[in-house]
Amino acid sequence: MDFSFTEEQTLLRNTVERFVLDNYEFETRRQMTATEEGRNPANWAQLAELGILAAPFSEDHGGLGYGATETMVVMEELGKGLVVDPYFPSIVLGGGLLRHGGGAIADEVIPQVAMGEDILAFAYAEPKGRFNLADLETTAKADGGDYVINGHKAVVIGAPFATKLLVSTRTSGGVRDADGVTVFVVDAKADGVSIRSYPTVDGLRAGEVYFENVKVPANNIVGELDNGLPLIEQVADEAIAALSAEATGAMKVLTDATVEYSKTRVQFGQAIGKFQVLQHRMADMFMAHEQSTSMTYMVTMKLDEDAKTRGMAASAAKVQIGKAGREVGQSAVQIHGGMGMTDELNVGHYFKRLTMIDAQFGNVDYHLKRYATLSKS
Amino acid sequence: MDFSFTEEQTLLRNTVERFVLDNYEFETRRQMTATEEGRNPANWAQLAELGILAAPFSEDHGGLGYGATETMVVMEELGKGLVVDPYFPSIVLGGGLLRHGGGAIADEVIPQVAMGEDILAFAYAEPKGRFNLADLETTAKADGGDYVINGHKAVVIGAPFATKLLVSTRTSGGVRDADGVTVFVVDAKADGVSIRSYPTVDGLRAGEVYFENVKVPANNIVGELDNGLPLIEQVADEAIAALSAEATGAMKVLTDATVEYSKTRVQFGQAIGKFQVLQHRMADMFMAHEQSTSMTYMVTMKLDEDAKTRGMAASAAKVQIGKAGREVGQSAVQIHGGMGMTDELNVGHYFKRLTMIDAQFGNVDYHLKRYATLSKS
Amino acid sequence: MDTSFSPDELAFRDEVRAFIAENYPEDIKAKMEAGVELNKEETLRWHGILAKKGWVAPGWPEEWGGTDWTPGQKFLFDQACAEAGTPGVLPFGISMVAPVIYTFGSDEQKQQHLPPIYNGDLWWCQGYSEPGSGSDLASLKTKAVRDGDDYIVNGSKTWTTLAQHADWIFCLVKTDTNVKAQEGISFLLIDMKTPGITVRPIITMDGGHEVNEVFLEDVRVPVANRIGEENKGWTYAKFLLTHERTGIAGVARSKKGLARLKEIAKAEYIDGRPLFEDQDFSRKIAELEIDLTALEYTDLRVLSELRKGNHPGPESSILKIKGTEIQQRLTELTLEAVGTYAAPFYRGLDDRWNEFPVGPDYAVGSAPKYFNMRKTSIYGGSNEIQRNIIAKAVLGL
Amino acid sequence: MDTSFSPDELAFRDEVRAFIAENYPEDIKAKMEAGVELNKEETLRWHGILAKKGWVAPGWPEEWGGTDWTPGQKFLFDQACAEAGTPGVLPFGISMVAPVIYTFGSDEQKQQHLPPIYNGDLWWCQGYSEPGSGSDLASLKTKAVRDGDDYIVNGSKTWTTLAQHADWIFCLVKTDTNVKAQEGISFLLIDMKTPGITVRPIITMDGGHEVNEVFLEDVRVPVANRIGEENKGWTYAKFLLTHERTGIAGVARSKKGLARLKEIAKAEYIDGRPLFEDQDFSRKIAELEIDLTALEYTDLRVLSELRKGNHPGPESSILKIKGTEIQQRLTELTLEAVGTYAAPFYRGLDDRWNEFPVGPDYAVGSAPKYFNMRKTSIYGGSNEIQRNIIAKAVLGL
Repeated sequence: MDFSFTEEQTLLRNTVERFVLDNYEFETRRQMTATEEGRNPANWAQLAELGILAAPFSEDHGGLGYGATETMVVMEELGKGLVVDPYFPSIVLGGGLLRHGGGAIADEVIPQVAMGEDILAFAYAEPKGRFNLADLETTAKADGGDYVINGHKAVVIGAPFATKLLVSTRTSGGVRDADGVTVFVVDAKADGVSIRSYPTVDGLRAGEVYFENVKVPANNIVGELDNGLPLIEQVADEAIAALSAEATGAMKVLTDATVEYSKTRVQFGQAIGKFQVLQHRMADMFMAHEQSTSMTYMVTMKLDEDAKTRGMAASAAKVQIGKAGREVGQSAVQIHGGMGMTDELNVGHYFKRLTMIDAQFGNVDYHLKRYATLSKS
Repeated sequence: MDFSFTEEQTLLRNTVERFVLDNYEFETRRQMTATEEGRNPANWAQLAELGILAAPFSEDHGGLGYGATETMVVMEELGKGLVVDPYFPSIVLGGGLLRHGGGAIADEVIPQVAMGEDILAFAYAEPKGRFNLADLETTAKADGGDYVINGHKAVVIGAPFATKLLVSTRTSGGVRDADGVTVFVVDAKADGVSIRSYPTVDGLRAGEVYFENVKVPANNIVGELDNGLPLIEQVADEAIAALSAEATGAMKVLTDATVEYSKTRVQFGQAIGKFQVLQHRMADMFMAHEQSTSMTYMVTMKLDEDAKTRGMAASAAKVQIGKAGREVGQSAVQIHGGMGMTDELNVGHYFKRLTMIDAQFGNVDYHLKRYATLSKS
Repeated sequence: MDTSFSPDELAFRDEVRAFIAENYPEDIKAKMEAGVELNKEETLRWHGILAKKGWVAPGWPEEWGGTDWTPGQKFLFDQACAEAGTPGVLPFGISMVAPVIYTFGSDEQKQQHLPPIYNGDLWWCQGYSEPGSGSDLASLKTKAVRDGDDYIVNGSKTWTTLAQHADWIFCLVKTDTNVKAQEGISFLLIDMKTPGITVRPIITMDGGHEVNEVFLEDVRVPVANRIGEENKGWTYAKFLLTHERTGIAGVARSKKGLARLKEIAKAEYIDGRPLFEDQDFSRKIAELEIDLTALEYTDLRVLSELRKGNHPGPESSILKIKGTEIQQRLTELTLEAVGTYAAPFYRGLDDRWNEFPVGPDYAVGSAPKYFNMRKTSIYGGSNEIQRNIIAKAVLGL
Repeated sequence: MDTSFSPDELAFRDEVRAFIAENYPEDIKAKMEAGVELNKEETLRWHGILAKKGWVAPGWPEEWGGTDWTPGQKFLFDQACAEAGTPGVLPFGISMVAPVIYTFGSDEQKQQHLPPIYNGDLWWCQGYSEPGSGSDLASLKTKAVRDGDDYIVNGSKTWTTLAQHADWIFCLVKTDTNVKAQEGISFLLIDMKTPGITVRPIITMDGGHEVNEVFLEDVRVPVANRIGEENKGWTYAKFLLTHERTGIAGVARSKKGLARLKEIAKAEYIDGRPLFEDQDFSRKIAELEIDLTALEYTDLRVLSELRKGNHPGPESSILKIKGTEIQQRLTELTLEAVGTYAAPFYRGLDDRWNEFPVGPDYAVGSAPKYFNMRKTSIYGGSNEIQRNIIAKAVLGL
């Protein structure tokens, strides 16, 4: 039993930390997210160059063959910097689907992704589907050796940056059936694909993605025809582990910033950090962060177990970071007072990101229910 | 709009307050509840003499014709004294069923109850029924002009003191059907009735009541045959209003006691009431009590409205006092520290009573669900 | 005990409802329903409609336009406005500085200021907080030094709500720095066009421009613009802070918000069924509605005391604490109900809100609103300060 | 990162499990499962079984009977015991006074005390708290005045757990009243049979007799019974308080309690269906289980630090806070699950627990247990004190 990191992992952490220090000074980030593009493509090139984008892929695909722990390390550091580069959609989601789906399409696309040449986004959510990954009105109908995709995907994170889209579709069965789900790779510039882009409240870029009679070859299926749901669920659980790490990083920054602020802000003749009520609230923030770290380790180590164990671990972690993120975020704003409300200070930005993380891949309620159901299965 | 009390109501409050001061000094109560009998019958005689037992009954029945507000006043003061005399089972529950049920049986029994000659208990709960008032395995079968009752009623509060039992039975329909419920009055000494008595954790007396081929005349039906559920629900809602008042009284004592204690208990060179964390916790206790008072007024004023409005009001009040009672009770014990854990101090006794009130006539979860269901009906 | 209203009061409520139905502009209504902030013109238009009717300042003395309503009428008026979802009247003039002016001001000050405040001709803002003094208001540093018939004011104010539109600001300033914090403060009325005043916007995390910094550099203010006595400003400031505590619970508006939340929960789907029918979400709504009921009856109890002529005491801190907790929870649940489409963010929403490209109308602004409402437990005496008040002034700790 | 155990460790766990299966007395097991407190004989019987096997004091130095287990083995041992629901070994001798004796005591003290503590021949209790000193332990007032080779001790101790059975008490006493509170304290071992000692029971609100007051009136204690130096007692006391912080999380026992809660929820019915299937109750169980998982992994992280030879710091206050919150929540949910039959109360449960007249077995003691567990956030450094420690020692506030 050992929770320490290898030298290689520590090196990786230092690399990402350095990247964040160099490129994500708060004011730099604020200006970058305010541009039309919403990111600085040079950052992406740098991440590619540093090998960060290649980390989780096999060496056959030009990757470094790293595992879940390394993804955790990367995501935690990106979380500390509120990084907006599409590491999560392209490497964790898109990359994850291709890695686990395998086959010729993976061999073709992954090397491009690992080099940062292709950027992926995963179009899974739909306007009425909420968190149910099988609640799909987007269809793919067989047409000779091809498939024709029609549908509308909601709030696809990273879509404006994507060169290729992964899209979950219904190829058979009824809405919400577990069977009959298939994942395709679609070129973002393919005929019939249109994307309406917009910023999100937490400083990312997303888009509504519309598919109108988009023709793709059967070769573009990721994983198995009609059996895409288990693949999506696996990647969703990995995504939750990654988001947990990101959230943990963000909570760390918020907790530290709040403690520091409370030592310097004077009211009624003393530093506000001397007021016992605020001390206890910060002790609670500290504990929320520690417990989140523990749960992030836990889910990361269980990603390779059977679907039930993995799912329970992911749901447990998501519940923890949902609650802890809310508590840490709200407390940080409250203790910072008016300053915490401003766009000028980083506090509000971390709070917003933590708020939005709760809604990604299922919120607290969704995962409490999923956990309870899985634990009885 | 007016929340003040009439002179008569204030007089009534003073009378009950005096009764509590005279008979419920804490040590007196502790010795009384430790006796085999578990109460002092002289107290009951005094309550009768003061007219408290006659309060809610009509003048035709020898009562004073008071309403819900007066019951609230009485219960709040009884709550402040942790009174163990069977006012709640005999006057609020049993008396309530007879008042609303009416008819010859009410004319016969109520005058005795109002004088304190008869003591009632309401046997409604069953071992497997939890909070569902219609979940009945106790049956009453017609047999000529009589009914024969069989069944087992669980934890009947006040049963050991009762001369007459009111019992909810199934006369037709299946377990948990809304129709087919009938309430009977049964003499506590009738053939086939047996009671196993015991103290409860909050210092009351209760009993398991077994009915074995107990024969009662049809005249003993309270309210309508097969249509007893609406009557029971009305009385249960009134019982909730009464329990809310009792709980509010108990919370008042706990909050005041805690504030006083915190002013005298010195640790680290100052009164613990100077520690901001405890100050805020006591401020929260204060607010919990105030909000509970508001909800007690609210439900009391809505008892005469239609079943939906009344039911929502009762459920809302029960949720409030369940949560507030937990918060106030736990905080009082915590702030009193070790002393709060002892049997010698009154704090633990109020905490225990508040804890048990939450489980009477449905806990927080039950009433949240009931409220939500009613609000959509 | 009786919470019913008199027939006169109920007739009054009908009159208010009818007036609103007839006079509430459709365009403003549409923006309010979508949860979009109003611009200056819209805010003033509604103010003007109420002023013309004589209902814009019910609490004022009758000679200046007050209505002499009973507490019950005030309650019913607020309730009818909230039901209809009308905007609130901005408090800075009507319910903050005006009571100070008509209570402590000179006749000239009353003549000069009360009518334009009533009619909405002049926009006021509040100069209380400073960068160094938030919860500890009395530690303010802005100085006013006497120079003939003027004061020369230097310093800065912050969190000044809507100062960008303001014609006047009421300010706390230090006129004596050699005494205890509370004792050397004066209360000045300052024309925002006076040379030396600059306003710098503060953008909040929801992307809105609601608050500002106001810098005062050698600003000349006539001594005649001082309220009451020199160095007695803290008295007037405290009066203002405790004035009009009714309404701070915001019950009527939260009820409206709750109704809106239910509509959203009916329109959103979870596993093919309306979210409104989901047991977990139902439970949260029920919990919030019950908390709101408790607050409503506590508010009514305070109102009932007012009717008897008693002033609400420090107990009313409960209204601020519970009121803001409920408002925050409401926006939090609304954000949760909206789901996926809470994420899109459209800058410059003010002007183009109804051209917003994606998602249902009700989703617009749900996240910014949640972020913005975090302020309510910070401003107006933070909720920590309110709990201190209860502990000290009510419980005697 | 790796939370798996070595094959050796797993083999060890199997050995422990097999031993318990063979040696855990049925009568004790039945009482534990019904949640009934053990009497003295039963407590000592289980102690004796472990002592005979050599497993009663794993953390001690090997020369006195310690096992030199790895932190992983300790963890697995605790886990196996909790799985089987065995009683805990009383801490007062084994894990409180013994480490002080073997670390700071004289050779004579070690020889005299460690073997009987190991074998359970002598029962110890702790004389720390006093009526006036709870969270503020150092403010104690019990005095010891030197008289030749003895001290004369006067004062009183309170909350003394199971003093009614005790043969010895370890006490903090003031030996110098002219210095700062912490500096004049000494640490004495006192034979409970010494004249002048009386024990008065304190009945707690759950009806149990677990704690006592201990009065010391002119009690003569040989100076040879003092641990270490005079006036240095606070050092030993603090050592004791921070010693053996692992295990305070109580993860293994809470897991057992959670499993029991689930069994109860399966046996109880709500509207004709098992409570276990009720969505609201499921949610609460899930929430608690997830909190417990977080605590478990935090505990493992601390253990992993220990394995690397690092001492757990003030961060481990988190284990006390979260551990007790979970234990309390567990008893609260158990009480809720039991429902109707939580109410009956049967005095003298110790002797006649299995003749209890009404309700299911698991209902017995559910309410008293809930009441009793409120103590856990008060004792051992209240949870307020623990948060102070985090704020000060970890966050530097």
